[in-house]
Amino acid sequence: MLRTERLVKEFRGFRAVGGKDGVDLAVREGETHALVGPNGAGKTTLFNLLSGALAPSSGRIYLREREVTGLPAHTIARLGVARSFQVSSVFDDRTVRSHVDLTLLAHSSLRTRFLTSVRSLGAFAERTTEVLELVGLGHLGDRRAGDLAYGQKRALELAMVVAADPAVLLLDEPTAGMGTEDIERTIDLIQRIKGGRTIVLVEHNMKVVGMLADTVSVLQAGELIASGTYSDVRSDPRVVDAYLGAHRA
Amino acid sequence: MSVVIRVSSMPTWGRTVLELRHVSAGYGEATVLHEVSLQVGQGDVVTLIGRNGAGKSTLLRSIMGLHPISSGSIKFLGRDITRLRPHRRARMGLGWVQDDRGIYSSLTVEENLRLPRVIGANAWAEERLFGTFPVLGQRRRQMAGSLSGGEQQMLALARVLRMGADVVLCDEPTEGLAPVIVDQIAEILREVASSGATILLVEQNLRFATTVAHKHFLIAEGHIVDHLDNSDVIARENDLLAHLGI
Amino acid sequence: MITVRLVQSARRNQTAGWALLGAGALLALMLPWLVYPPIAVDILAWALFAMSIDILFGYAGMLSFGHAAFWGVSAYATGLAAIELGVPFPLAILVGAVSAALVAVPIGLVAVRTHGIYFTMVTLAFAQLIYYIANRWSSLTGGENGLQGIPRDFVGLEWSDPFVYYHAALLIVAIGFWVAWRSVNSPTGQVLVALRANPARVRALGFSVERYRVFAFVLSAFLAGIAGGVYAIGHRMVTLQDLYWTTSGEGIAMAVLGGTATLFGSIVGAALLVLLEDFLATSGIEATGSVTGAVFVLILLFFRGGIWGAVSAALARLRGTSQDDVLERPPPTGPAVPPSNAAEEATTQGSDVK
Amino acid sequence: MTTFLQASLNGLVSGGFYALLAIGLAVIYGMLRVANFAHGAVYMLGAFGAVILYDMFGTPFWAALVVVPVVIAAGGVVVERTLIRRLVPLDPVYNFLLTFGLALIIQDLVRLNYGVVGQPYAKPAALEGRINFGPLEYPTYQFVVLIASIALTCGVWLALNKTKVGMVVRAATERPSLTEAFGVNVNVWMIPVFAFGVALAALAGVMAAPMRSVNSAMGADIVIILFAVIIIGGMGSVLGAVLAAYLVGFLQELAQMYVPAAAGATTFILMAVVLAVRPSGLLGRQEAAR
Amino acid sequence: GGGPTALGDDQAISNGKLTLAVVTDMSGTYSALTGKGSLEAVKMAVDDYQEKYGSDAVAQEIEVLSADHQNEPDIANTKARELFDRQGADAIFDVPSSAAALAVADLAEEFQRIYINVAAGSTDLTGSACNEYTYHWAYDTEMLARGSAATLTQRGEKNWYIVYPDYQFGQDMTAAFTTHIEANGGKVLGTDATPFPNDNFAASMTKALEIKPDVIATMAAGSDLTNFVKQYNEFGLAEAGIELAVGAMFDTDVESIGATQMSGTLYTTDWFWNQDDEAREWADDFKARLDVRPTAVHAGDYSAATQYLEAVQRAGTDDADAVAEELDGHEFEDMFARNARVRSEDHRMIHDSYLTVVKEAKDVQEAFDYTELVETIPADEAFGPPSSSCDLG
Ligand SMILES: Nc1ncnc2c1ncn2[C@@H]1O[C@H](COP(=O)(O)OP(=O)(O)OP(=O)(O)O)[C@@H](O)[C@H]1O
Ligand SMILES: Nc1ncnc2c1ncn2[C@@H]1O[C@H](COP(=O)(O)OP(=O)(O)OP(=O)(O)O)[C@@H](O)[C@H]1O
Ligand SMILES: [Mg+2]
Ligand SMILES: [Mg+2]
Repeated sequence: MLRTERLVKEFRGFRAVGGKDGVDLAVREGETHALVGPNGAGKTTLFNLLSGALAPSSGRIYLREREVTGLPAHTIARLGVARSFQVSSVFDDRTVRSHVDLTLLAHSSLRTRFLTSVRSLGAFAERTTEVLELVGLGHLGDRRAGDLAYGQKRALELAMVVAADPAVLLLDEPTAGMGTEDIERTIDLIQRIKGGRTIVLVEHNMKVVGMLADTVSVLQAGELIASGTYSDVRSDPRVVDAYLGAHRA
Repeated sequence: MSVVIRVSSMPTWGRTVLELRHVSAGYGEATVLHEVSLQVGQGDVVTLIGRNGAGKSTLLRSIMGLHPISSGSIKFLGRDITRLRPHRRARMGLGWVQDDRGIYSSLTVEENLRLPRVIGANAWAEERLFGTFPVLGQRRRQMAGSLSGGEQQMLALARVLRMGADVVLCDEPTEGLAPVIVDQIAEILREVASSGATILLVEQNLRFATTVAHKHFLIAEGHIVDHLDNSDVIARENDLLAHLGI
Repeated sequence: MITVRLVQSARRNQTAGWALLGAGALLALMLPWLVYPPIAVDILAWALFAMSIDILFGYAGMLSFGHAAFWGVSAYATGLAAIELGVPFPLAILVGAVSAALVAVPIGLVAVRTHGIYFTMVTLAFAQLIYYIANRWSSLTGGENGLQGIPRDFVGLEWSDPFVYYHAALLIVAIGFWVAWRSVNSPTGQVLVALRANPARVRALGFSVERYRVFAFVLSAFLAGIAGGVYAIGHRMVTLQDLYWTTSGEGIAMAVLGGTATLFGSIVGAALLVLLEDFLATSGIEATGSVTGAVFVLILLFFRGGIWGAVSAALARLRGTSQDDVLERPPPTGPAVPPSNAAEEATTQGSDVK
Repeated sequence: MTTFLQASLNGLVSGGFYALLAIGLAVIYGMLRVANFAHGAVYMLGAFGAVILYDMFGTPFWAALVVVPVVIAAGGVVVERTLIRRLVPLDPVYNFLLTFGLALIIQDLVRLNYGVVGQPYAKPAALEGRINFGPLEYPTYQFVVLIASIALTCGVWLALNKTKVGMVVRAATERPSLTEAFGVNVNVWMIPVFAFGVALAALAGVMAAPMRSVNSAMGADIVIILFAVIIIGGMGSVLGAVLAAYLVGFLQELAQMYVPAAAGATTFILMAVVLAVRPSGLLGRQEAAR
Repeated sequence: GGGPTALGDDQAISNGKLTLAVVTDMSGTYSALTGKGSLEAVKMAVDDYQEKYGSDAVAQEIEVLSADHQNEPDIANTKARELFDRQGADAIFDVPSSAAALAVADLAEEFQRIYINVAAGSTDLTGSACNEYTYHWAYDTEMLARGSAATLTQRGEKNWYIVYPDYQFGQDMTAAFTTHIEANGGKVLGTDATPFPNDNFAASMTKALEIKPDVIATMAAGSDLTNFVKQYNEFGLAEAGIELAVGAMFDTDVESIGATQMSGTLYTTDWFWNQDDEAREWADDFKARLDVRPTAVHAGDYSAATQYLEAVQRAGTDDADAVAEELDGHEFEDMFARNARVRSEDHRMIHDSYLTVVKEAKDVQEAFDYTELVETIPADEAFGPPSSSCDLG
């Protein structure tokens, strides 16, 4: 589904992603693929490459065997790759509904209409309601996004990702900063929205990884050092050493 | 929230260094902290536990003088600091780690570290910081805004260590950190406490909280509703999760 | 309960809106009886010009200090079309506006790569460049003397009477107002507002941020062009003054005075400043700069929403309702520090950004 | 060849003068995020300060050099505390507009009192005449201005890079409350920096008085060039501003020498080219471009 | 022209009063040269007219209006229109800057009222843009060039170097200078266009020192001129034997640079306040009213208004066609204009002009006492012949 070949990203000579030979990552269609690794391993950078926010220094990226290397972020988004942000990134002054409307707009021919009334966005009403129900924000559609609680903002973040009806979801630390209860709700939510989609997930919370991931890849210093099922990876000594810490193994 | 336990006077563990009396604060019309009173003794490691939006960060900001309180008083080292400007409080020995990390993106890593004033004798030297967080050493000339999320978190903690504050207010220092680093942070906090400093920690991760702290305040909707020690927390974990959603 | 109130207030707002529009239209038709007709024409042209600046600044967050270029280019193109080709004036104005839009394309392509105060200064630089070119190319532009005696022909009617011309101008400018209002309240307009708050987010949703910015820029230039054309025909002359940066400053002043991100505030701002300038010209008060400057300072310090913003806030407070009509608009103050994702935007904007 | 050398020297002198004016602007923007459109008006006030002091008290040039910047900087601080400060949390374009309004007022008040006609101001006798450099000869005064400008530029650069000032003020601008929480009294650092930026503009004004026409509009157009300069240099960067100032001065002089028709436009062409290639200017830090 | 008609005063004068309007720059660049002084000069002309004719005056009630165009041509346009259209102005005077003047000339034709330009220097007003109702009263670029370029070349200054601001006025002046220099056997060794405004002329100075002409002429005005002169002295052009000629200069310019720096500078003017007793007397009156010395433009406004009022008096009406008929071909002599005649072909008022030099600082007796006559250029030679592009018959 999503595949990289010898992918490298350098910042002024510092190789944030790539290690020795570049990263070869393969994400199968329909799986949930967790990306873990120490801080600064290059996970977010890899996300930025996959979503087109950054251009790779070398290497290639394929989406459904079509090469998307170097395409701009908005094109990749329209090809069906949606990402969430590590820090919630909502528009404080807009209603919850309009966030979803905006996402739907990006994928509709209305997006270039400038002499059409905003009311034309009403066409999305049904779908918007559906998406909000799905993430559990159905009753908050008219709330100002800035007034939402932290967990609700994360849910809205997910709503924007889901609304695009993407083939691939890139989720960057969806549970960061959440309490246990919110974490469980979010796991539940991700499971609900999944429905056959491919998900790439960055997480530091191993419980979340354990519950969601079909495959886990471990990145260290920009290099892919292990890949496999959760339990395989968990017991890999290199992973224990570099990431988990001895007593958690 | 089922029960609200009103606490008028809190127990202390050791000589009181920080004391809040009936502190209320809010944003605009909304009151977020309701008559919060608490005391923290020297060398204590204390956590504030509560769900998102309970008012934990607001409380720390109020102690630091960055958020105006509408009533109540705050005493630090026996002196009333309620009206003191934040920089004066800092110079008296209060340190603060901001919840969103508060990285200066227009400064390099090194400049970020050099900015805080060195206050106490326990201040960490630069070499010691780089020894503890080697990744920061490697990135010392990089603009701090381009650090990874976790690296920024380390930098935020490192900065406050450099001050050598007597009381460290630490707002979610483990958010977004790899498990191995979380362990390391716990280690560091214990080390800081053992050198005589006091730590007031906001934390959502109960496990982490119990490994570093001895005492815990439960905060809900702006009220301090209970205070527990480690054994209470472990015993009541499920109960806490159910009631407080932590 | 709450929904009912919202619906009621929406309906009330709508009626209020229509009433306001009706009153405005009536006032517009009566204007040449109330003020000297050429002044009324000036108000129209400046109002559309200020509005074109407000679309960019108030909604898309891009403050152009180079809009004099579009006003001026269109004025010259309009004048030349009327003088040299003898085309009727509505067509000449269209020629002018299209020229302005064409000039805006390359400028926009470079300028949208920058943000904030950089954008402001880049647009200024290009406008100054065009000013120098116009000054040098005096065979075309008449240099310092400008173009004089622009004809005002159309279907053999007597348009030389400013009173008559006002109504033609009103029609043209009203179309401009409508385009401005429509595009701000269109899907595209929504994208622009969102983009101002958080470009990285909007890009990740699948919108081409640069393309929207350029589009907004060119559209705004087109509207500024209509305004410049109407003005040129109204005065029957064009001078270098029209291309000078002070013209941009005046347009911004009007937009800010009326209230940014209010669109119709621009009309109020333009009317007030044109009348003020007209008054000062014969009042014997020489402190024109101080008066304009003080207006700026006071508005920015005390009524950042401008006159329109202050009045509508007061009305809303009176009615005691309705955040719904304020909601979809950007706050008049603009985002303080760009919000949470700005850091991400900054890193993804690194030297290797495409 | 001599002509070219002479033109280069002209370029250097002109660049030095731009640098003198631009660093104040760059310091104020780079550290405090205030895009001060009134910088040109302050420059003009500096020149008028020298003229007025001479007319009223017969104050000599050398004394004016010290007194005028101090007095004007004090005024600048008052304006900063009462007006500019309130808009600092907003997008910098708001302060840009505010200072635009202030510039209009300042210029207008000076014009109302002194008219549009230039004010005479004599050069100090010691700096009359010309210096000989082999094949070249240069007006002493202009040369001294160049030296002063280089010295000041170096001084500012050292002050910002060898002390904590630059760092602390940038930090305080980015996150004022956090910086206080680190024990830094933000105002103690920020006020002097603003004052210093203002003083530099006033100083440039005093230095300009003997060699330029002193009139109320003298700062109106130059401020546009100065903004172009600091944008070419990259708005956060003081070093960039200085480099760009010399670059602009140099190119203008060469253009005036060899392609006079383009002289007026050189700065803006340069700016368009630089920004097309590097949207944040020559040495601009990326986040400054936001 | 026909003599006074037998009509009564109330019918002879439209709306019962004569309205003179001064459209000028009260706050912009030209405000010292024109501005309040222009308005005052016109008022003085009205006072003198009323004093002179008393109850015999055709216009018993005279009103003087003014508008400040802030040096913006479009304001000038609107204000002039309003004055003609709504405020019944019979004649407009002054109007600095050629763009504004040309706009007002257009309006004069549209409304068929009189416009007498004093402050703008463009020859287009009596050339391609001339019309029956527009007059050009004082200096123009051709006059300035003839006075300085022709006279100086004849006096032996053969080699010239010209620095001009790169806009219409500068270009026109340079063209006119070049024509007259070459016509008199001189040579223009080089010209140098500079931006406008400009405060740095180092490159021009460098080039001049390289070329070593007899005269360096600058077409800069206002503060640019100040900068130019300061740098001319700094770079030592005077010591290198290069004389300075200025295209257009007024006493206000000398005042702003200081006589020391300016002395020896040559320029052409059509009036200076201490040229003779009559001028001085008027200048004293003027000073009593405004506390400054008048510029040549102020004197020109006085003359224009006076001659306009005289024409009304002769015509017995304020009807523009009748007044124009009285003005056309009229020969006169007044405080401002000597050996003067209004050419009917192009409405250029021709009169003597003067090549002058700035006095040595030690000879300066009082403020604004800067000018010394070098040579008088007779009216017939002072201005160019009527332009072929203008034929008012
Ligand atoms: N623009 C940049 N310039 C220089 N170095 C950078 C830049 N962006 C990222 N880096 C570096 O690249 C490395 C990888 O960063 P990245 O954000 O991808 O880490 P991460 O795996 O997401 O870590 P975390 O779990 O802490 O979020 C880090 O060491 C970071 O400092
Ligand atoms: N700037 C603000 N303006 C208005 N309300 C605010 C603001 N900041 C916080 N609040 C509100 O105050 C309450 C307490 O917020 P606070 O940040 O102190 O909670 P917290 O306990 O730290 O939560 P978290 O665990 O999510 O960090 C919340 O309901 C929040 O919505
Ligand atoms: Mg990351
Ligand atoms: Mg918090």
